[in-house]
Amino acid sequence: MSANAQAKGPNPAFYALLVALIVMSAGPIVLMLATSLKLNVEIMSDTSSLIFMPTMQNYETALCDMLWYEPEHVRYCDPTFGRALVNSLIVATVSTILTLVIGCMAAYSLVRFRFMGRDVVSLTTLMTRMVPPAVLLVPVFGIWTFQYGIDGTRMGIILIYVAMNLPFVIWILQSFIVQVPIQLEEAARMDGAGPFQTFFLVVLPLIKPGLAAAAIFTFRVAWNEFLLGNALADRNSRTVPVTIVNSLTEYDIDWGVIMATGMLLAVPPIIFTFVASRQIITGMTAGAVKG
Amino acid sequence: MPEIVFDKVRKSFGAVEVLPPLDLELNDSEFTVLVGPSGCGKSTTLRILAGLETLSGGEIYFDGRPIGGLEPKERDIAMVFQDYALYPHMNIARNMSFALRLAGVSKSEIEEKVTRVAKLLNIDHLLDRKPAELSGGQRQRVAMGRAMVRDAGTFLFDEPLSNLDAKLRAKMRTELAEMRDTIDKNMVYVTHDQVEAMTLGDRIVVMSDGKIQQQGSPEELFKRPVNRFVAGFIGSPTMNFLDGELHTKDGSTWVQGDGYMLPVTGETGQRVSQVATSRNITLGLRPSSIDPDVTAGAPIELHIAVAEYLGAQSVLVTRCGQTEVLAEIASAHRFESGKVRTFGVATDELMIFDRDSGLRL
Amino acid sequence: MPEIVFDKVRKSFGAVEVLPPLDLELNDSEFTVLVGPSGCGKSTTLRILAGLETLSGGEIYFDGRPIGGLEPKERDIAMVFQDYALYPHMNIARNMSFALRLAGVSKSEIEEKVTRVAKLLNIDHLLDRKPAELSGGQRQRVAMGRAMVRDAGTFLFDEPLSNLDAKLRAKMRTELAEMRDTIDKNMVYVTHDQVEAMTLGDRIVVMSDGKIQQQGSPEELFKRPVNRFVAGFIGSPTMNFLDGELHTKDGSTWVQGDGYMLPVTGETGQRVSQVATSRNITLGLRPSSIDPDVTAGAPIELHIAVAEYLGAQSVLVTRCGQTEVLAEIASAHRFESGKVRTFGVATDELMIFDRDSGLRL
Amino acid sequence: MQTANVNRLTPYLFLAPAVIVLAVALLYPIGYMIWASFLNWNPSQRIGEAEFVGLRNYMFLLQDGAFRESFFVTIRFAVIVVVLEMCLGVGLAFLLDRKLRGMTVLRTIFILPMMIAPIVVGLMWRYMYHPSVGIFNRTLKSLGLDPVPWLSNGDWAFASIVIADIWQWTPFIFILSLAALQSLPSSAMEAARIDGATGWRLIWHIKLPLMMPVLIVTALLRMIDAFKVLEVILVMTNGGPGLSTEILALRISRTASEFRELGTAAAMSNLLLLLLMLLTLAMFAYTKITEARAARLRARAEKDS
Amino acid sequence: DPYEPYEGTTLVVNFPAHPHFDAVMEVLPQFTEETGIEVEVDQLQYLRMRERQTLELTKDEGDYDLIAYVVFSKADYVYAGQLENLAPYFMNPRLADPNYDAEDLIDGYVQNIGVAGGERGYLPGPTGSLFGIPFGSETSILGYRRDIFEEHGLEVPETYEEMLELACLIPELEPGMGGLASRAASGHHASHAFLLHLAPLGGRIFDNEWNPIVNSAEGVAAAEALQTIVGCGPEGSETFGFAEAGASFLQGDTAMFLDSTVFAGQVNDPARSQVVGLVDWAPHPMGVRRGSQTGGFGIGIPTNAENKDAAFLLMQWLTSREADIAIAIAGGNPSRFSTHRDPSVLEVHPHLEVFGEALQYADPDWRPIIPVWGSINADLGTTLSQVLTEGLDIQEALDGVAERTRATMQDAGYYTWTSDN
Ligand SMILES: Nc1ncnc2c1ncn2[C@@H]1O[C@H](COP(=O)(O)OP(=O)(O)OP(=O)(O)O)[C@@H](O)[C@H]1O
Ligand SMILES: Nc1ncnc2c1ncn2[C@@H]1O[C@H](COP(=O)(O)OP(=O)(O)OP(=O)(O)O)[C@@H](O)[C@H]1O
Ligand SMILES: [Mg+2]
Ligand SMILES: [Mg+2]
Repeated sequence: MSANAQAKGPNPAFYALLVALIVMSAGPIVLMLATSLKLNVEIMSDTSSLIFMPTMQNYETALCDMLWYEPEHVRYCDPTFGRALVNSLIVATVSTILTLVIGCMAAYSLVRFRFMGRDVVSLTTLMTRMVPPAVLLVPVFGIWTFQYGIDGTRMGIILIYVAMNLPFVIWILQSFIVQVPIQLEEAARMDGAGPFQTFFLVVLPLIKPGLAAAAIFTFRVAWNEFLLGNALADRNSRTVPVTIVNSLTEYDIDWGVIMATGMLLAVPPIIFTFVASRQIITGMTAGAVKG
Repeated sequence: MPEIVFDKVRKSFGAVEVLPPLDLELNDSEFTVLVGPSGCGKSTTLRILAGLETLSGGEIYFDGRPIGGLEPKERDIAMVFQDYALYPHMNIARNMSFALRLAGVSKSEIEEKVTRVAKLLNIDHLLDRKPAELSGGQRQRVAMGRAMVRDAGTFLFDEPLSNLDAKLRAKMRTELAEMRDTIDKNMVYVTHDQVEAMTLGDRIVVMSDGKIQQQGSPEELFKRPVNRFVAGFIGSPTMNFLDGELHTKDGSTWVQGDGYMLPVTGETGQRVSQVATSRNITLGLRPSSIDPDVTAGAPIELHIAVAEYLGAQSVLVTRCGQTEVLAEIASAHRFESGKVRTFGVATDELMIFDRDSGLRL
Repeated sequence: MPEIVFDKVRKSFGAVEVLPPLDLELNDSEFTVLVGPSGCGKSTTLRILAGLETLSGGEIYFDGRPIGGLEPKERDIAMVFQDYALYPHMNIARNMSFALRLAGVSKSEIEEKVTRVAKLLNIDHLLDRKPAELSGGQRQRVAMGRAMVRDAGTFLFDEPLSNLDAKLRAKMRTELAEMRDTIDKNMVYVTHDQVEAMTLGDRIVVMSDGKIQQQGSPEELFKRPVNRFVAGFIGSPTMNFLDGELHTKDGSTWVQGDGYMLPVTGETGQRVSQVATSRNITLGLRPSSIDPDVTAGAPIELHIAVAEYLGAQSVLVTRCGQTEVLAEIASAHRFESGKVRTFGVATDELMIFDRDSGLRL
Repeated sequence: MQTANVNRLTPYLFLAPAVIVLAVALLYPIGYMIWASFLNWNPSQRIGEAEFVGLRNYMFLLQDGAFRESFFVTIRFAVIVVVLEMCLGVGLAFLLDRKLRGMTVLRTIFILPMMIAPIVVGLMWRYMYHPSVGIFNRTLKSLGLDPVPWLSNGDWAFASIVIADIWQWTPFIFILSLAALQSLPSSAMEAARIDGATGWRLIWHIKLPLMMPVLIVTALLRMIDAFKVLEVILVMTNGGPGLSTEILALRISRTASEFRELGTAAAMSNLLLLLLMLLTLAMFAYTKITEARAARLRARAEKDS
Repeated sequence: DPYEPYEGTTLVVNFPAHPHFDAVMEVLPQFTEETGIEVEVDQLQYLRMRERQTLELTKDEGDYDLIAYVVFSKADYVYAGQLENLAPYFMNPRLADPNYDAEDLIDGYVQNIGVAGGERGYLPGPTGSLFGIPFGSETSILGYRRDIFEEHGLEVPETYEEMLELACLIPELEPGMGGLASRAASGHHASHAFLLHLAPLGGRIFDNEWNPIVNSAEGVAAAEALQTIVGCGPEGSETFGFAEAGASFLQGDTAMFLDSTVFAGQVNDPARSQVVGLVDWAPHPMGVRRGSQTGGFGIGIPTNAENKDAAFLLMQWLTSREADIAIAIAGGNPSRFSTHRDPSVLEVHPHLEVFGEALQYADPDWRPIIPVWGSINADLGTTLSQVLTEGLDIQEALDGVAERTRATMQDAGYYTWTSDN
């Protein structure tokens, strides 16, 4: 919209700072990448340096299930990686979508309507965020298994992920919805839109930045969550993080393979972030109202 | 097309009382213009009518049916918001057609209506733009267009032309007048523009501080304001008010004040002569009642300060005693500022107000 | 108080060219009024001047110094935004005092200034409220107040009074006029209000489609518009345009058209008589040049359609042949619609425009 | 601000899906958990089989030195990381709130740390903190400096987990602040520029106050999450050396899975819950009170005038 | 054919991610080939596996037919009645292989991992019975750098005194090199390292009446040994877990290594080790007695399993002499004495001979296997970490552990039968 900083442009200090920050932020990840391209013997040696012969061995190990050839250095190949990947994609995507839809509706209700029990709902929602998953694990497993009978299904995992992420989404979106000029909703209502139409056609598109940010975190949690996933998934519905953590042994930490898998595991959420963060744009409500 | 009745409608925002109990009737297919000083509660009244604000008390009836609890949607109302409230994420075409799309109107009909209204508003070349890419006046026209495409029973306009140029405004005024005459809708129109109020309104309602001061036809308000407030509010330039004493003697009435003495004739003169002799009043003198031609009425001496050129007319800012007096005269007459000159006053157009209550006598 | 020069300033938003190269000079301590149809680029011009929009080409000079790269802050400018742009999180007092606080003005001085300006704008009782709790007009006044408390070198006003009632507007106008006369600042003022433009402007700049049509004093523009556009734009009700043929013969000039034949006298008559005889032109006839008194000028027969009551004046909507003609007359005269009647035209006020180029002859 | 004249059921309709999901999937288990804190329950038992022990678990905790220690470690950790991350994250958002080419890529780079699975992050940092082959000590040594006992000294270990947490979670603040920043009304920003606010003052007087609703919630959520970080610390230090990095979540998790004392773990997490609730309520009450006071002042001013 | 009735059955087994079980994966196809019984393996990180099993076993109908369990799970599962008593299976003529040589199974392992219900509840005895068979078990062993030892003419230590002396001598001989790589990270690593020394030095955690005696002179000696080892160990060993300690040895940064045999497999893997061919093995040195650790995994049949009989057949097959050999060749930990002597095995893994010797002295009671051990272990581990990093006095530290342990035991009801209460 408006011209920032005019022709001057940011100064060199800005770029210096930016580079420093990038190094700090991405440094460990670059290191991870480098590590993933080394063999263990090199990784743990005192002398290893930045210059080394990269090897794809670790990636082959991590992906052996999905390769068309059988890498010879791999002794035993976990045949479930491909399946886990599909599970992860489904679980993360579905739960993200559900969380966002359900969450922003609830947030909208809490922001725009005054009704009995509003504060209670709002606080209770936040409270559920405060419980560490470690203690929920056993009750959740018990309830899912003995009462709902949805243990071991993707549904079951999705349900708990949606629930886990809801408080976050509800709370964070509330603060974005507050900022949508209420006049727009009034205009929509005058135009004959019901509450749901007002919400989906007018409010939702305007909180895109908030939605995108919330989506990034929701997806991240659903993608990386391990504890509950491990408890609730059976062999067929297991997700990638569960698979990966389960292939870590204490006996010999195979740094290279772990880093390789870590890198691979990070790819989908990074793509998701990349796509979603494009939605974080300025001026969503520009030109809407005057005042 | 319902008859709308406000029955003791009250509205307060927290401690701020905006509408003390308000009674108002809007007749079937009437074009009502709401005027009043900024902040007097015009928008609030519209918004209450639309169902966007809850009532703090009282009730509104549509054809006798209370609608206090109805959603805006159920009231069949179209509204132009004072602050536009355009959907920033939709382009202009979609902004205008939103209500129609919700109502399930067919594509072709939507297209047809939007194009027609957009043409009318001179925004047909902007249909693909987003509101942020429009000028202020263009946005206002979109807001207007959004209401005009609709086929509602009641139309509410909240200063819909304030940001348009005179020419376009005249065009829109004509359009609205036509709409008023051809289709059979209730319209409530808020404006600060005297010309709009006078030309469009079947009835003008003058509000002040949430209270209705007077309602009636434009002529009624101009010629027979009930009190000083209305008299001062209707008419531009505004009426001059001069303190003075009213004297009646032998059936003739005159007002004497600081630097002037004017007979009061015409209908007012007759009426006032009935009232007690010798009384402190405020004299109302319209700028248009003052004529450079002394022979056109009773003489008054005015000290000319400035002449404001308005085109065909000029406004003379003058002083009569210590009071500022405006006079509207044809620009053809030239006056030197600083001079004192005698003007003629149309004495049958004078108005007399009670000094304390402000009521017109 | 700098002299501001626009040198071939261009501005486009993507493919939309808003300002084709624009040359404009704003003299030291001059009050410039920018008028033009909605969407013609007035706000853009102000925003470019303020430094809120980048230039697509050309340069702006303050006292000869190019300022294209300067931040708004460094330009020493105060501005009233068309859409107010109030700070939603600050109360009114803080909204108004923000610039002063940034400038490190002492508390007591801020207090003093804010209170004074707020009083002036009738918003002194609202100082503790947030913008969301104000009416439209009150918000506009806050926007106005925010600029008025400041002590900038250049003041930009973008339709600052559009949402105020006539009375308040008159008051503000007076205030602005006083500001103009007493303090020594550049002021650029955008308005759609003819009265404001005429009374406030030292110079009026008429824009259309990003191009300057004419600039000059109010009287100049009203009396000697360069073309049909300016003539039609300045003056309210707008000038009537009638197609006709210009004839000169024996030093006398007349225009003949569908249903009328009028002599052209005065300065225009003389000038036009020099130009070739018999020519297709457009006749410009101000509504105020038409008088019910036939003896006041040349006779013209008009078919009366409607009379619009405006208070002291009425606007007669009439037809002359097929063309609509507006006439502004005192309301005292009553006319029956549907009748044909002869009016008098002040023939020395007629204007003649070239039919094709629109230029005034 | 809120909407007038809506069907009374509407708010509940909007809320229903969330409430149902939360009730079914979280509140119910939480109910169990609260009940469990009064039981002597090991995870090999179904809940019905566990023995009711009244307040014994709570009594035990109140006397338990390790729990107390870990309680304070947690509070220290949470406060430090939230404060630092807020500063860094918001600062970064301001830094990147401009139109540059490749901004999306840049943003994604800054979000990267969050996207790596926590376990892997933990391992990575453990590797980087490695006394001899870790990058930090290696760099220090090559600069001729003394190596730092990153994880083998209580204070350093605490600092180490703080650093790792900041690295991983600053993006959370960053992305939310950025989203908030980009949602701000641009017109107010323009007005501020005209009023002479640039740089810091624009941020301080206009942007930050306008972002405040988002920032408060972000800080609150981050605070809650900081009380729950687990995996990274588990992998990096497992709470050591000694109890220096044994934050509550870790202790709870270990109590539940390693010690198999679900009752005690539940009691612990209830105490944590109580603490967080109090914090939240205090914050709530504070905003409500300030709002009410502002309204009262305004009302009084109105009456006076 | 005993397998016939189960042909086509698919068994679901739950194994840890562990080198031994990686080796098993290579041998397993052979079972399917021989018997027609399909096996689906669910491999999990061992702590996760334990968590998962804990939950899984409470179900009415479990997913798993056969599970490998960590030794300390024995206490929980058996107590909760979640593991099948193996007696009925060994009594069943259709299932039990008469040639199954139970005598050959390593005694210490069986006692430690398989049997419960006897002495102290978790050890064999007249009242005990078998709930699982050791599979993927391990003991402790001393690895040392032959080259370094030869270069400086050092003797392989046989006693603790020698070992401790050497541990501190080596850094002097080889600057920059640690003496003995030990784990010491806060928590169960430190605790494990301590226990490793406690048994040989004559100590125990509890006396026969469950009184904590960890703070006895032997306990102090063990802690001092640990302190010495860590002090003379490679840089930063206070934070080493098993993997880092091992890595330090494999990188050639340390001259000795004393820990689980499971580690031996990596020493000669060039992808992991820089000391290929330079390492020799010796039994866990003796203190006042010999007492190497016992631990690792056993396999058992959950009571909620679906195909218990077939599971038993698989279990029997896996621990049979032939399979044990095959697994050992593939890199697993043998469960049988005979395998340690088998020429075909020794050809590939010569070090197994020493391991076999060491196993004679495996101590099944080097640490208690009782349900409350988890919290005691953690307390012990953190306290020892404080000793190592914060200079806490050893006696004081262990007294504290003993005191807290007593309270825990009291709570858990272990003193119900002792007189004074
Ligand atoms: N971001 C944009 N993208 C494209 N066109 C734009 C954009 N902003 C403004 N315009 C166009 O530029 C033209 C000039 O706009 P500007 O706001 O200067 O008009 P204006 O003269 O102030 O009109 P008004 O009287 O209606 O306020 C308009 O036609 C508008 O549609
Ligand atoms: N949320 C609010 N809280 C407190 N007072 C309010 C609120 N909204 C409006 N008001 C006050 O109510 C009064 C009426 O407002 P309203 O918008 O109806 O005025 P209006 O007649 O439309 O004025 P304008 O011509 O300026 O638009 C104003 O004085 C305003 O300050
Ligand atoms: Mg209003
Ligand atoms: Mg504009």
